Amino acid sequence: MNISKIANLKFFFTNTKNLSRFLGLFTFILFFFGIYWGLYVAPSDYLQGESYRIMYLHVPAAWLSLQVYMFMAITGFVSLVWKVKIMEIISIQCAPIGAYFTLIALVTGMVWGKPTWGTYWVWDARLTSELILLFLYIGVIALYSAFSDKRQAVKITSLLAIVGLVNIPIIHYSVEWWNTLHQGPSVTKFEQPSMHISMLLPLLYMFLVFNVYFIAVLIKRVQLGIYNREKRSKWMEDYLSD
Amino acid sequence: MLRKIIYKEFKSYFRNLNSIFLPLIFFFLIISIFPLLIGPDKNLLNKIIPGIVWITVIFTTLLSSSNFFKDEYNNGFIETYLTSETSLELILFLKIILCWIFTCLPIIFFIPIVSIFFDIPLKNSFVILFTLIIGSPILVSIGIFGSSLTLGIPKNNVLVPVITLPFYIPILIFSASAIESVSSGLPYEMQLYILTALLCFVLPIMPYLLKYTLTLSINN
Amino acid sequence: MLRKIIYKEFKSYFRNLNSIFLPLIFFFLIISIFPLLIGPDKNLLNKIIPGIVWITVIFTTLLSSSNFFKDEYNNGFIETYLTSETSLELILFLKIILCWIFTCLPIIFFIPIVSIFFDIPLKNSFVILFTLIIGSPILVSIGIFGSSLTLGIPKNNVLVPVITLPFYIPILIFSASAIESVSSGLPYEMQLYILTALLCFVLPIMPYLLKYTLTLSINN
Amino acid sequence: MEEVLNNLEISIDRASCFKGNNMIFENISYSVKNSEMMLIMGPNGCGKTTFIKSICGIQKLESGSIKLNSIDINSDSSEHLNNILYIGHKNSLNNDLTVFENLEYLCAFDKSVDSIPEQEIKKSLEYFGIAKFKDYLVSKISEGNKKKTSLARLLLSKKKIWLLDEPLSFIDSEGNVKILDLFNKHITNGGLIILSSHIDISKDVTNTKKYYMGNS
Amino acid sequence: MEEVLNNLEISIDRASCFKGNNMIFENISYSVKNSEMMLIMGPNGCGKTTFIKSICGIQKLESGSIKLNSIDINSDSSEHLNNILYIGHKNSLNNDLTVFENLEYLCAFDKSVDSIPEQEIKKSLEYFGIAKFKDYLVSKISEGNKKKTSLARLLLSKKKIWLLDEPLSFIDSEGNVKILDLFNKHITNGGLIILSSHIDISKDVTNTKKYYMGNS
Ligand code: HEM
Ligand SMILES: Nc1ncnc2c1ncn2[C@@H]1O[C@H](COP(=O)(O)OP(=O)(O)OP(=O)(O)O)[C@@H](O)[C@H]1O
Ligand SMILES: Nc1ncnc2c1ncn2[C@@H]1O[C@H](COP(=O)(O)OP(=O)(O)OP(=O)(O)O)[C@@H](O)[C@H]1O
Ligand SMILES: [Mg+2]
Ligand SMILES: [Mg+2]
Repeated sequence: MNISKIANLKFFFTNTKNLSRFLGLFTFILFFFGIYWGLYVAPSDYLQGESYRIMYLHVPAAWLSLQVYMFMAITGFVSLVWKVKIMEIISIQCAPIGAYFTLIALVTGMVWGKPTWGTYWVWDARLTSELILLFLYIGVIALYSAFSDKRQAVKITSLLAIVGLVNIPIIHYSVEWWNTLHQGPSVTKFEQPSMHISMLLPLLYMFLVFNVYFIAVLIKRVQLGIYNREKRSKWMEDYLSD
Repeated sequence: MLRKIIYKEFKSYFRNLNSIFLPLIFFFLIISIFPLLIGPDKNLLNKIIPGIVWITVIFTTLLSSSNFFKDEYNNGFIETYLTSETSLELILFLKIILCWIFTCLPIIFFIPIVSIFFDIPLKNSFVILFTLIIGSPILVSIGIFGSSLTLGIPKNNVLVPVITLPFYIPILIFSASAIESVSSGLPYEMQLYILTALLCFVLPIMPYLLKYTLTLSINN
Repeated sequence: MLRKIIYKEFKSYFRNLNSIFLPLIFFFLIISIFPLLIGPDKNLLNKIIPGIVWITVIFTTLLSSSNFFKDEYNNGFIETYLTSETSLELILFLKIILCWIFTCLPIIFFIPIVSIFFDIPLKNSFVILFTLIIGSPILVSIGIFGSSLTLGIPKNNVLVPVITLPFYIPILIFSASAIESVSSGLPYEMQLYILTALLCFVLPIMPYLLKYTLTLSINN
Repeated sequence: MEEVLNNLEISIDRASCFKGNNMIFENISYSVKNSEMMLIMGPNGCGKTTFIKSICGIQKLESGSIKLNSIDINSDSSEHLNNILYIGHKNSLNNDLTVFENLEYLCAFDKSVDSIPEQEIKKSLEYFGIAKFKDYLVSKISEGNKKKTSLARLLLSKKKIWLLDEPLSFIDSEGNVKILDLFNKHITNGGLIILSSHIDISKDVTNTKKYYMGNS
Repeated sequence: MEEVLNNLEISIDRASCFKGNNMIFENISYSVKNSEMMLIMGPNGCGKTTFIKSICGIQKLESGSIKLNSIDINSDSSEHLNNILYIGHKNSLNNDLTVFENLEYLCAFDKSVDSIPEQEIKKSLEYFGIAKFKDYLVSKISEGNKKKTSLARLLLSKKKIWLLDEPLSFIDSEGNVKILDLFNKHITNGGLIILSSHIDISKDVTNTKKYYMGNS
């Protein structure tokens, strides 16, 4: 199968319906298993006791907030350079999902901060820059919805997203560049991760679940995006009337 | 007829669905910039947070009023207003109110949340809220007045703030003094009364003033 | 040819004779508003004065860049630029520099005076000056970039700050950290190097980026 | 409801106008009645626009007077604004509203328009053949169609006095014919038109009085 | 100095253009050479402006190509921008500069103009009879005079290809004659003109090829 066919809006719309449904159900099951693993099976931390378990939401959400952003910028870049229509839609639909993940990371981080740092919020570099990431997402969404011509809008917002990539390394390395309250890298280190394997495995698993969830939601949203753009086109009317 | 006008204004604001959230996000951005700039010292921050809230409101009003009539001037709408039998004063009054609703009101709504964030005592946060509710419409009217004065002038982005900020100062003084008073346990009602009096003075007069400046700038 | 362009830009800035003083007056207004808002506590003020200077610079750049291309978009100049054989990148580069000269430079010139006013030690005031000299052109370019993105959008006064402020933050972080370091006697060179690197990265790229966005928005 | 006059006479009496330090026009005396069209012609910069604006009352005169039915248009008792419809060089269209919404908005300022002009707006757009752009943002339609949109107000308003500044600019030939038709109808119905144009349309519209403004 | 071409041919090959989701024009094939004028006519909204902009290269085509002397105008090696002078609906005039300064500024972008065009700017303004407005701010002159100011560039530039979008709008009859004269002269000197207009000027200018765009 060639790329241009997969990149075709109609092809995507008509062939992913069941896939997204299946993925939706699948994440649901995976998620419950993960919660069980993280909350009951994994051992409690010798320092933080039970409160650390929110890590199983916080860390994957935080990772995804960065990952989705990069995905959004890259697809945006592809749509600008190679004028692939489907990429335009994928790129812009990433923004709200990424914003949710960022929000989850922020909220879970705050909840986690209370028992460990004694406060919900401190103005340190990582926390602030994660907040800025949220604003970046919001900026992308705001810019997109300010345009009436949505194709134009995607082009412009992709540009904003791409330029915004510079913030990603700043968020990631902020803990190293500034000595902050926030945990340094304990998983994403090149040498041995400084976390016990019995805690690490459910974390990685949750990361996987979040990824599947992301893909499921993305496909759903992209379908909606395709529908909104193509609802007046002939193939869409034909397809829907069937 | 007025309903139509209000409806249309709303529509043109809401065309960009999110325009009502923008001042809010701007507000949060500014608030989160301050700790970066002056350090994360919680004590310091708490002391100056009412000031920061006010500064943000000032900037939002400046940003949204500095070109308030520009589009309407360029596309000839001002002339249409002036040749319409509808009372221009009324239209202008509406425009002031709507501008306030779309720029300051969202911020005011979020003061309680900000208060929680920065551990501001309930009573203080009430006073901050009051000063904002009373003071911000005055700021908006003054900003709009400034923009009407500079209609014919190109590159007036910084000019409008420069001519309007001096007028902001009295309002700031009273608001700051009210906030200061409440946090040191002194009576603060007086300042609120003065602010209210200012509001009652400025708001009814402003439409007439604006109409006059608009007529002048069309007649230049 | 370039000389002509620069000359004309200067002329159009200086047409309103005082436009070079406006950012300065704005600056002083803001600086004098802060003591009103946060109280006249000298210690407190001295602590936050570098932050205030930075905030003012941020607002000046926001105010003057939020509608940077609007006039030229409305009167068709952008199309003329795009159909001219003169390299558009060069023109845009010039425009960034000129905008910086007219909005930030006057403020930067007055930092020494402000330092004396607020008893800022010489060394600290040097670092503040340096961060501003290096950082503000970046702010201006980013602001102009934001305004180019929102060209087709009406009522974009608050939208531009919302999309550009997140990009300001890294620069603010480094500047603030440099200023913080020098006042606590730590080494601050690293941050200045990083800022310089950012400047060297942003400034040459920006004209190309701007050209691209302008082309996009003409092509809508 | 304010009174809409049926017998109209605009009389201009030795009107002179300054702008900056320039005399724009001087000592114009003229009068127009119902069922008449005053066609103002003249070279660029002779003051046609300024003249029309002063008949609207938005441009102040230096001396002389303009009266509607013997009442000075700038006096408080004037019924002037209830009777005039001014469409200038600029279109008075809001770029972030659609064609339809713009007309709806403009109608809100015009008390002579019926309260629910939805059908009529559609009809007026159809008249000019731009009904298909009804839901386009004004920024997305062509220059001529913008002009047509602003002229659609002629069909919606019931005002008797039309003050039009170069209404035919950017309009295609088909549109031209339609607009001239409108003028004829309005004149026959007892309306009064004052308009400026560089094209001599005096032969196409009945009862035209041509007024030539020289360069001052 | 970049090469200014003497033999020119613009050939448009099955050009189609989309805006938003609308097909603006489709499959236009046409070609114009030196000493020819292409007059584009058609109803409002048929895409004349869009078409002219795509010949400038500022409007991207969906498919098809536009070539100047067999080189695609969007390719890097194209001499296109050294040869075209585009004057659109909008005047490209800066309201806070005077008429003279505006032209001086515009000339700065046009490498075909001599380095010190002071005298020539005056002459070109005199040609249109607007020399007395030389030191007026553009915001203070009349609509037609703004148009004339922007058209004064035709006299200043030495470029061979003129792309003009309704150059005759707002212009008085005297100005009309002068502009048509200019066109004739340019055509005789081997220039190439592509312009849109609602007035059929094909009889007034030699060597005119009329192109009628229908409503798509
Ligand atoms: C509102 C507060 C918080 C925010 C905004 C936040 C943000 C983030 C972000 C953005 C990451 C991903 C970093 C990257 O991959 O580069 C992250 C990872 C992490 N966070 Fe937080 N966090 C917060 C609070 C906390 C708290 C209170 C703890 C626990 C003490 C914590 C522990 C962790 C850990 C262990 C990681 C994984 C580090 C790694 O290996 O990369 N966070 N957080
Ligand atoms: N503020 C001003 N100061 C000085 N002169 C002015 C000012 N505004 C306009 N003028 C002059 O007034 C004259 C009349 O302008 P007006 O727009 O009425 O002309 P017009 O007849 O409508 O021309 P056109 O046919 O080009 O539209 C012009 O010559 C113009 O230069
Ligand atoms: N962004 C857009 N999205 C959709 N359609 C558009 C957009 N911009 C322009 N159009 C349409 O393109 C068409 C062509 O516009 P254009 O300005 O080229 O017309 P024109 O022939 O120059 O008309 P006129 O004679 O009125 O100047 C118009 O019908 C317009 O509605
Ligand atoms: Mg005129
Ligand atoms: Mg056109």
